[in-house]
Order: sequence, then C-alpha cells, then structure tokens
Amino acid sequence: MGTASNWRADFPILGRPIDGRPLIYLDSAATSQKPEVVIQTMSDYYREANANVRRGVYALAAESDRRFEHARASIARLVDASTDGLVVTKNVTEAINLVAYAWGLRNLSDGDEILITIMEHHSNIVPWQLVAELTGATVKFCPMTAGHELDMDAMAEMIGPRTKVVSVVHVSNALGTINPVAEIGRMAHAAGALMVVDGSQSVPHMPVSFTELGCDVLAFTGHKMLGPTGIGILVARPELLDSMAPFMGGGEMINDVTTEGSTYATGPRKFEAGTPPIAETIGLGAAAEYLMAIGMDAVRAHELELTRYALDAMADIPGLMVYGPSDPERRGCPISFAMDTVHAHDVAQFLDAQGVCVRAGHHCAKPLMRTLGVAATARASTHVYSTTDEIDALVAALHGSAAYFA
Amino acid sequence: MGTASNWRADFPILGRPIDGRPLIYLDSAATSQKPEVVIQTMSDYYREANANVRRGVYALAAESDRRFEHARASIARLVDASTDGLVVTKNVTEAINLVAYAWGLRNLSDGDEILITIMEHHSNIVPWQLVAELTGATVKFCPMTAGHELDMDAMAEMIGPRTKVVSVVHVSNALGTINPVAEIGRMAHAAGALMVVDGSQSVPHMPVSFTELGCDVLAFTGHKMLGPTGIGILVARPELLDSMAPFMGGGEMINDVTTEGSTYATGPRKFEAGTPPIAETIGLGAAAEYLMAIGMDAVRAHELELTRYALDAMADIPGLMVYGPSDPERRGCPISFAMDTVHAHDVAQFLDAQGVCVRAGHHCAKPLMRTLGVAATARASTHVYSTTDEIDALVAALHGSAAYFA
Amino acid sequence: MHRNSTIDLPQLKGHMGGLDNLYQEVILDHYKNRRHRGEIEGATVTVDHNNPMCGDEIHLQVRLANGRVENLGHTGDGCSISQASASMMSEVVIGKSTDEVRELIEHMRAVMHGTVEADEELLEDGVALAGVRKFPARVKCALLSWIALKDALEQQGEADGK
Amino acid sequence: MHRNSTIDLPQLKGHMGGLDNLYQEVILDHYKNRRHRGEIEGATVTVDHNNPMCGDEIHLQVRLANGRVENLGHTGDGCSISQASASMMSEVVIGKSTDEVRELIEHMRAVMHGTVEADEELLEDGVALAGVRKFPARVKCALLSWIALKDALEQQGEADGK
Ligand SMILES: Cc1ncc(COP(=O)(O)O)c(C=O)c1O
Ligand SMILES: Cc1ncc(COP(=O)(O)O)c(C=O)c1O
Repeated sequence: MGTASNWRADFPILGRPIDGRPLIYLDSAATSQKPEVVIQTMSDYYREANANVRRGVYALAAESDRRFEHARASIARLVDASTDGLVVTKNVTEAINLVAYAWGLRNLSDGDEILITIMEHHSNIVPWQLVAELTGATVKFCPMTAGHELDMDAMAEMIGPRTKVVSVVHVSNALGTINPVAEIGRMAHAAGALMVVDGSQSVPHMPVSFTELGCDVLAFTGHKMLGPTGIGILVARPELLDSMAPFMGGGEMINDVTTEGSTYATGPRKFEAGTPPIAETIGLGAAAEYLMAIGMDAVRAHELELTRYALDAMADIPGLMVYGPSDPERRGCPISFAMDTVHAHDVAQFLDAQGVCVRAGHHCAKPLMRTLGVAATARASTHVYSTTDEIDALVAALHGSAAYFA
Repeated sequence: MGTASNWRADFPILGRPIDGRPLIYLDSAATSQKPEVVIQTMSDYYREANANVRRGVYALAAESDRRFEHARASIARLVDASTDGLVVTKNVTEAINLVAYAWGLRNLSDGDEILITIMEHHSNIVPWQLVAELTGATVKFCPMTAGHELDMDAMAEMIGPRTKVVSVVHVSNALGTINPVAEIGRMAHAAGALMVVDGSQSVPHMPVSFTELGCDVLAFTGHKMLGPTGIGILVARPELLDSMAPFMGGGEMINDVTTEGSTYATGPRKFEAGTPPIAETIGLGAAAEYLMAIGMDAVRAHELELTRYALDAMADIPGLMVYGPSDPERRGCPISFAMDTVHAHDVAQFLDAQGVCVRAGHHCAKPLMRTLGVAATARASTHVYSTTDEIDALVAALHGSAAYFA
Repeated sequence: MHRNSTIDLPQLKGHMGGLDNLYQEVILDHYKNRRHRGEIEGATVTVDHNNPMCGDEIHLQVRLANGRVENLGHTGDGCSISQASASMMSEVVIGKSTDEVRELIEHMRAVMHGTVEADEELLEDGVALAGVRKFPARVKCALLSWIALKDALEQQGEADGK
Repeated sequence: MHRNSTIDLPQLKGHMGGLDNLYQEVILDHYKNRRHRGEIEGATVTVDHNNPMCGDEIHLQVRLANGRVENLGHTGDGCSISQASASMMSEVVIGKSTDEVRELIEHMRAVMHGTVEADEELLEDGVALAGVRKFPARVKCALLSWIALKDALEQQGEADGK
C-alpha cells in the first residue's frame, strides 16, 4: 500500500490550500481527515443504492442491505470481533452511555463502585456520574504517576469487591499515554467487575484485537478513524448484550410491541433503535478496509516514527513542556504541550497563522487538567497522512510563537 | 423552482436503471431519496472544511463551525423555530427517547399517565413503555374511529389530571392520517401536560410551524426529508430544555467536570453529548434549503395531487382495500393497502419484479396492525420527485399481481 | 409513462424470470392448500414465532413422543413463502425421529444460507424453496416455521430434562 | 518541506496580517501587565465563570455600592485575549454607575457580534478588542469577563431584592 506520501494523496483536503497556504493538519485526535474512497463510497451509496435497511423486499433494498452488512463485517474484522457483538451508535459517547444506562441502571446500587481513571475523556466520566447519581453507586478515579502513566499499584488497591465496572481509556487523548488495558481487564475480571475500554484513540492508530484484549466492551468512534461523523461502535461479548436491558426504545429493536408491553430483539439490534446511520456505517466500512489495506502495523509504525521525530525536535524548544511518557513506544499519537510564556490558545492561534492546525484547550479532560495544574494545553496529533515535514513546520512555528509573544 | 419533472432531475438515483429497469421508488415514507445538492454538500464538506466543531481556533475549524451553524439555522427556519431550541440527535427515535428519559425519568411517577395513540410508530411507543416501567407511570393508547382518524371524543375523555405527557404522530406512517395535533396540544396544555409531536412524516411533506403548532416538542428525522441518514432533530421550547436533566453525558454537554461531579451546558448543547453528526447536519441544512426553495406549500400541493390521483386509480382495483381517510386532504403521503387474495409481501415482491418499490410489513406500528386485524399491509409513498406516471405503473402492477397469484 | 399500463395478464406466469423461480407452482399450491393447517390433539409442545421485521406469524403445535414427531399442526398469518414452507415442512417431518428432524432443519438452514444444494430426498416438495435464496429478504419467511420447530424440539428437550 | 523551517524571528511582529490585528500591542500590554489583577477589599459580590469549550477561567470580585462599581478585582487563568479583556474592562468600569456599566457590556457584546462599530469613548483601550471579531473562536474569550460582570450585577440586583 505504499508509503505515507502515497497515502497522503488519498486525502483530497490535504491537496487544497486553505487561505492560500498548504494545510498542515495536526488535529487528528479531534477528528481525522477522510480518504477519497470513504467520501466516494458514501456518495455512491446515495446515488446508487439508497433505501432503508433490514426490511425491504425490493432489489434496491437488498442492495442497500448488502452494502450495510458488508460494512459491518469489515468494521468487526478491523478489531478482530464478531458482528454478533457489534452495535452501531452515533459516536463513542453514545456507546459508553449505552453501557452506563443499559447495564448500569439495572446492575448498580448503593455502595457499588465504578472505577475509572483521572485521565478519562468526559465521555467516559459523565455517563458514569449520571448513573451513579441515579443508582447510588460511587465513581472512583485511579490516579497517575509523575510520568503520566496510570498508577498500577493504586489500581490494584482500588479494584475490590465493591468494584462493579472498570472503564479505562486505551490511549489518552490528552497525554498520549497507552494504558495496559488487558492487564487491568484481568484484574477487573478477577474482582468480578465488567471491563470497558474506550478505544477512541487506539483503534484508529494501532492493531487492536477485541479478542486478545479480553475486555467486555470496546468502544470507538468513526470520525477519528478516517470514517464519517455520525457513527460510533460498541463491541461487546454477545452474552453481555443478551444480559443487558435495552437502552433506547423504538423501531428495529423490538421483537413484538403491544399496548400491554414489548419484547425486544436479540443481539446487537436490541440496542439499535430507529433507522441506523446507514451511509455512515457504509463509509466507516470503507475506512476500515482502507486501514486494513495499509495494515494497522504499518499505520502504527508510521505514526510511531512521527512521534519519535516530534518528541526529539520539541525537546530543543526552550520553555516547552511536553506531557505524557517520554518513551514514544509508550505513547499513541497525541502530543500535548505547553509553552511557559505563551498561553495554549495563543500558541494555537499563532500556529494557525502559519497554516498549522493544532488544538488548544482542556481536551474534554478537565479532571486531568486540574491534576496537571493547568487550564489548557496545546496538542498536536497525527494520522497516516502526516509527515515529518509537517512536524518541522510545527516546530518552526513554535519557535516563532515564543518570539512573537516575547 | 419548476415542476415535479424538474425536481426529479435533481435526484441522481432516479436516473439510473436498476437491473435494467427505471427505478420507480414509492417507499419515501421509509426513507427518501437525496438530491445531488445534499450529497455534494456533504462531500464538499469532507473535501474542503472537515474539522471538529465548536472548539478549534484555527481557520479550518472556523469554516467547519460556520457551515455547521449555517445548517442549524436553515433547519430551524424550515420549521419556524429558533436555533436556541434545536437539538441534533441521530434520528427521531433518539429525539423521542431523549424526552422520555431526560424529562420522563425525573417528572413521572406511580399513577401518572402517558397518553399516546393507537397509530403511533414503535419509536413513539417503546420509549414511553421503558420510562413507564422505570417510573411506575402507565401508557394509555387513544383509539381511532372506523374512518382511521383519531377518536377525538376519546382523546378529550382520556386527557385528565393524571396525564403528564401527550405524544402524538402528526401524520401516521401506516395510515396516512393527518392528526389535529395543535388542537390536541391545547387540550394537553389545559390539563397541564407536556405535548410532544412526532413530525417524521409531516415535516418532510408540508408546511409545519413549530410556533403555530404550539407544542412543547417537535421531533423529526433527516433521512425522510431528502437529508442524510444519521441525523434527527428535536425542537423544543428553550425553557423546557433548561428545565430538563441531561440524557447522555460526555464531551460538549458540560459546563465543568470534576471528580466530585459535573455541571452542564445550557441550551441545546446539554443534550448533544459527544461529537455531533457534523456532515449530516450540514447535509440536512442543504435539504432544508432545497425544500424551502421549492416551497413547502408547493411540495404539499404536488403530493396532494399525487395522493388524489392514486386514491382514484386504486379505487378501481378489484379486491384492493385502502386504509386511512378517504379524503386526500386529510392525508399525508403514505397509502397503505391490502389485496384480498395476495399477501402484502407477495404484492411487494411482484411489484419489485416490475421495478416498483413499495414497503410491506407492519410499518413499525404493530398495535395499529392488531387493531386493523392484519399482520401486514403494503404501502406506497411519494415525495417531490414522484410522478403520476409512477402511480400508473403501480396501479398496472397491482392489477398484474392479482392475476399472477390467481 | 415508463411502461405500458396494460399488462397482458394471462401471459404473466412463466414470463417473470427470477420471480417465477421464487413462486414455483408447487409453492403456490402449498400456499393455497396448506397441509396440516390447524390445531392438533395431544400436542406436547406449542411455540409462537414471528418475524419482527415483517409481521409474519406462526403458531406451531407438535406432538413429540417416542423420540418422534408424531403429529404437527400450524396456524398463523404470513406470506405465501412462509405459509407454503410451513405446509411443506409439516409433510416431511411428521413421522420422523427427532434426530432426523434436527438434521432436516439444519439442512434447510444451510440451503437457505447458500452453503449446500437442496436435497430433494430429504426435503421433498420443500426443495422448491431453494429459489428463495435469490431473495435475501424472504429467507426469513422461508425459515420461520423451521426455526419455530427447532425451538419446539429444544423446549421439549428441556422439559424432558435433557 | 512545505515551508522554510527557519523563520526570521525578529521580523514576525507587524508582518502577520490578521494576527497582528488580533494581538495588538495594547492587548499584549494589558496581558503582560494586568490592571486590577487580584483580590479586593469589601467585595459585595463574587462570580466564577469559565469557558467550557477551552478552559479559560475568571474569578471576579466586585464592590457595588451607591449604584456604582466602586471597585473590581479579577483572578483566573486564560489566554492573552481573555486576560487582557478583563484588565481593559476593569479600567473602564470602575467608578461608573451600574446603568452605565450595563450599557457598556451591551455595547461590547454588540461589537463582538459584529452589529455595531466599537466606540473608543466608551471602551477606551478595549476598542482594540474589535480585532477579535475576525476570529470567531476567540469571541468567547474576549467576552468572558464582561459576561461574568453582567452576572455579578444581576446577582447583586437579586440580593438587593430588585
Ligand atoms: C411516524 C414515524 N415516527 C418515527 C419513525 C422513526 O424514524 P427513525 O427510524 O428515523 O428514527 C418513523 C420512520 O420510520 C416514522 O414514520
Ligand atoms: C479518548 C476519547 N474518548 C471519547 C471521545 C469522544 O468521542 P466522540 O465525541 O466521537 O463521542 C474522544 C474524542 O473526542 C476521545 O479522544
């Protein structure tokens, strides 16, 4: 499948100057760019095969079904899972809320503990706070070490008989840290707790096998993995799905509806109320196929090289603090940083004037930000289409920003 | 904006033969086809302006925000509502669940009544059954008359001091009946109940003013109104949104998150957890603009003519029973029917062999089907691109199917 | 107009290509004259199944005794395919041992999922259902009664403590 | 490489087009030397506001008495725009009547939403904030302290039973 520069040519937006400058897009952790094949696959669907799925007897509906199921299979294959456990949601946030509501509302009660970590994204915090409030359970936060990794001693201590669910981000979007979720899963299971993994920042960037991780739930989001907006994925052990009450009610998720009450579909459909994001599923299927054609090992290797290159170059910038592990092997793609003399927003604004797009803010991880003692950081993040030239531009612009605001 | 035949040319799928035959698509109530401008607006977004919304400081993010907010304004304008009350969901099913959970879980209790009707879609039944189960409230079904309209005497009797919410479909997807939702809303408000309108089959086909309807919530779904899959809309009075607890928790919907607890955003965002369906919002904005350029009065006039034409022609088919009001003025687009000698699925299958796409089944309205005493009906439904020629083809094929299965 | 609105009615049958393959005479015959339709005496197990996507319903009454399907009756409402399939199934399973029936059901599922060719020895008239494979939306109709019977065997097995 | 990695640093300022308009000298000066930064004595109302999208925070202490803003102090953490804006606002509102201040706040909001031109008589140094309009994502930063002050006036109004 060629090299980064070939892959780059697959992304139409990267070939268009923005305000007369080439786009240097280093905000892939917020959302990734989309290859032409993903955009085209969705347009083709609307132009050739658009019909509602799973119920039509006519040929057009059969073609729509075929593309939809083909896409579901591709998505499942990417994470080494079975389509029997694959639930389509609107984003990873819905996927986590689904577990919190459908599993949590009926399985948690006063005194139970939900264990998450201090480096979670709000989408893996607030759903648990909401069900905790409704059930009387408590949310606990596992702390991190000075090296910005999870404190596994604390983790071992905090997982106890009251722990009913452990939910951990695989790769932190705000620190880049890769967390040992398989190991945490074993600890959680030994305590009889459910193990949920937020794979939003891992699935797009490295080989992730649901089977090998051994967790109960793996959730991720389409728009960060070269796919469209409007789709997220929850992968669960099929038995877990069977044991869960429904979340949202409506069309498609039922077995029978009467004025007296309803019975529900079995399998993933029980959790897919209403018309699913059809074109989005088909688009995400194309994204999964695109990633598999490159090979997730190659994706990881490419991005690891970029991370190493960036960490090296950034180490030379005076007054620049980089968060997260110093060993690139222990990191995913996001690189959060702060300059001692310039606020993160001003850095990002200055970088934009140089054509470099980075994010500044709390990255939806305010508890983490408080622990770090900052209100905001700037963050650069890459994907398959990113290049060392772009890292050079970032570094040059960072030097420039220190001078500009001096 | 020209005539039906001009509009038809805007829909690329209608120009492509399917299996060598022209596509005669009469399943718009299940999902509509999409005009080129909607498909292209989304592709353009991914090729020119893709970035996450509402947080980026760089120019690309500002452009993404601009398109997103522009689209929200267009959608609000279509239904004469304010963007301050416009919540983006994944489909209308989520919109109704949102009200059921966020409003219902905290406002309903033992002995309270939720009043819906016998002609509701499962998406306006099951969410209420789920919250009823969690709160102890009861779901009541307003019956219909022999003419397949709501029994307004029964409605008046059933709305009482225990009624806390009334939720009614504006146009029945299975009967075509237009319900007097403004009048029902006045009755509901007089009893102090919340009034929810399922506009899934009205907003795409006729002028609907949230302001004039006077209801508290109007919900509808993108894919039935020439827009993409993966988006639904909930319009509510802003004060109602303010009074409601959040539904899903996560990024974007917060004011602050701490390990002790969280506070929430004000306005629609409180209900938009996670990355919204960005491209889908922008696509739906284009659909709303397309519909407004035609004019919703013109859309209604065109479809009313088709309905009148179809009802006339179908009256001559021996053994064909048509459900819903006989007066076309009292109907929206869906025309449900049954042949006395051929099962609905077999009709639909035969029609497909003639290139005519209709739906057969319970149309996600099983309580209604039981009331009608059938397991399934066939249903033909039109949109702006439909023509009387297509109705002719339908009628010819119906004659044929009676002969084929004789 | 896209097509001639006066279709030559008598000519239709036999000129509809794939459709004729779906609606073979033998299927329509079973649909119009359903074998073993109705209730039976001495049923040992009763199951209700439906196809939630379309509304087809089947109520199956089965008398299982001495390791055999001694009798079977079906009622319910559905399309020609689901009803013909129930009729054909009844004919072929009555009198067979539960092991043979289980094998038959598996064979039928494999046929419908396209993994084996239909065996006329086993399926008798039911071999005509193979035409349904070309119409994926109808496979569930064809399988409805077979899945219901499988469920009946399992329920009986559980009741018997196996 | 897309661009030259050695940017000529001393040349940057004054050559960055729109950016120079955003980061005018007077803004950077207020950022570096924030006026009325810190706590005050005798505050009658205190408010905490933040920008949930980016994390900027402002804590405002206001002494409202005799229908005037007698004193005001601010602390918190944020970007140059939000901090400079708080500093500029403090200078201009202290000593003014609450009615005048309310008018000022409305003027500032209108400026930021692009509906009126900035009035230097009213805003003094704050007129420089008009450059923020070109950067929609930063409008909230510029308005943060002004909205906080509006809230403070309202809270005081409620406490006073108005
Ligand atoms: C009246 C009505 N309500 C609700 C729905 C559900 O819409 P969706 O599946 O897009 O959530 C539909 C369409 O299926 C409908 O026709
Ligand atoms: C680790 C992590 N979890 C959850 C999310 C939420 O994703 P979404 O907004 O697509 O639901 C994100 C991205 O914003 C993330 O990085």
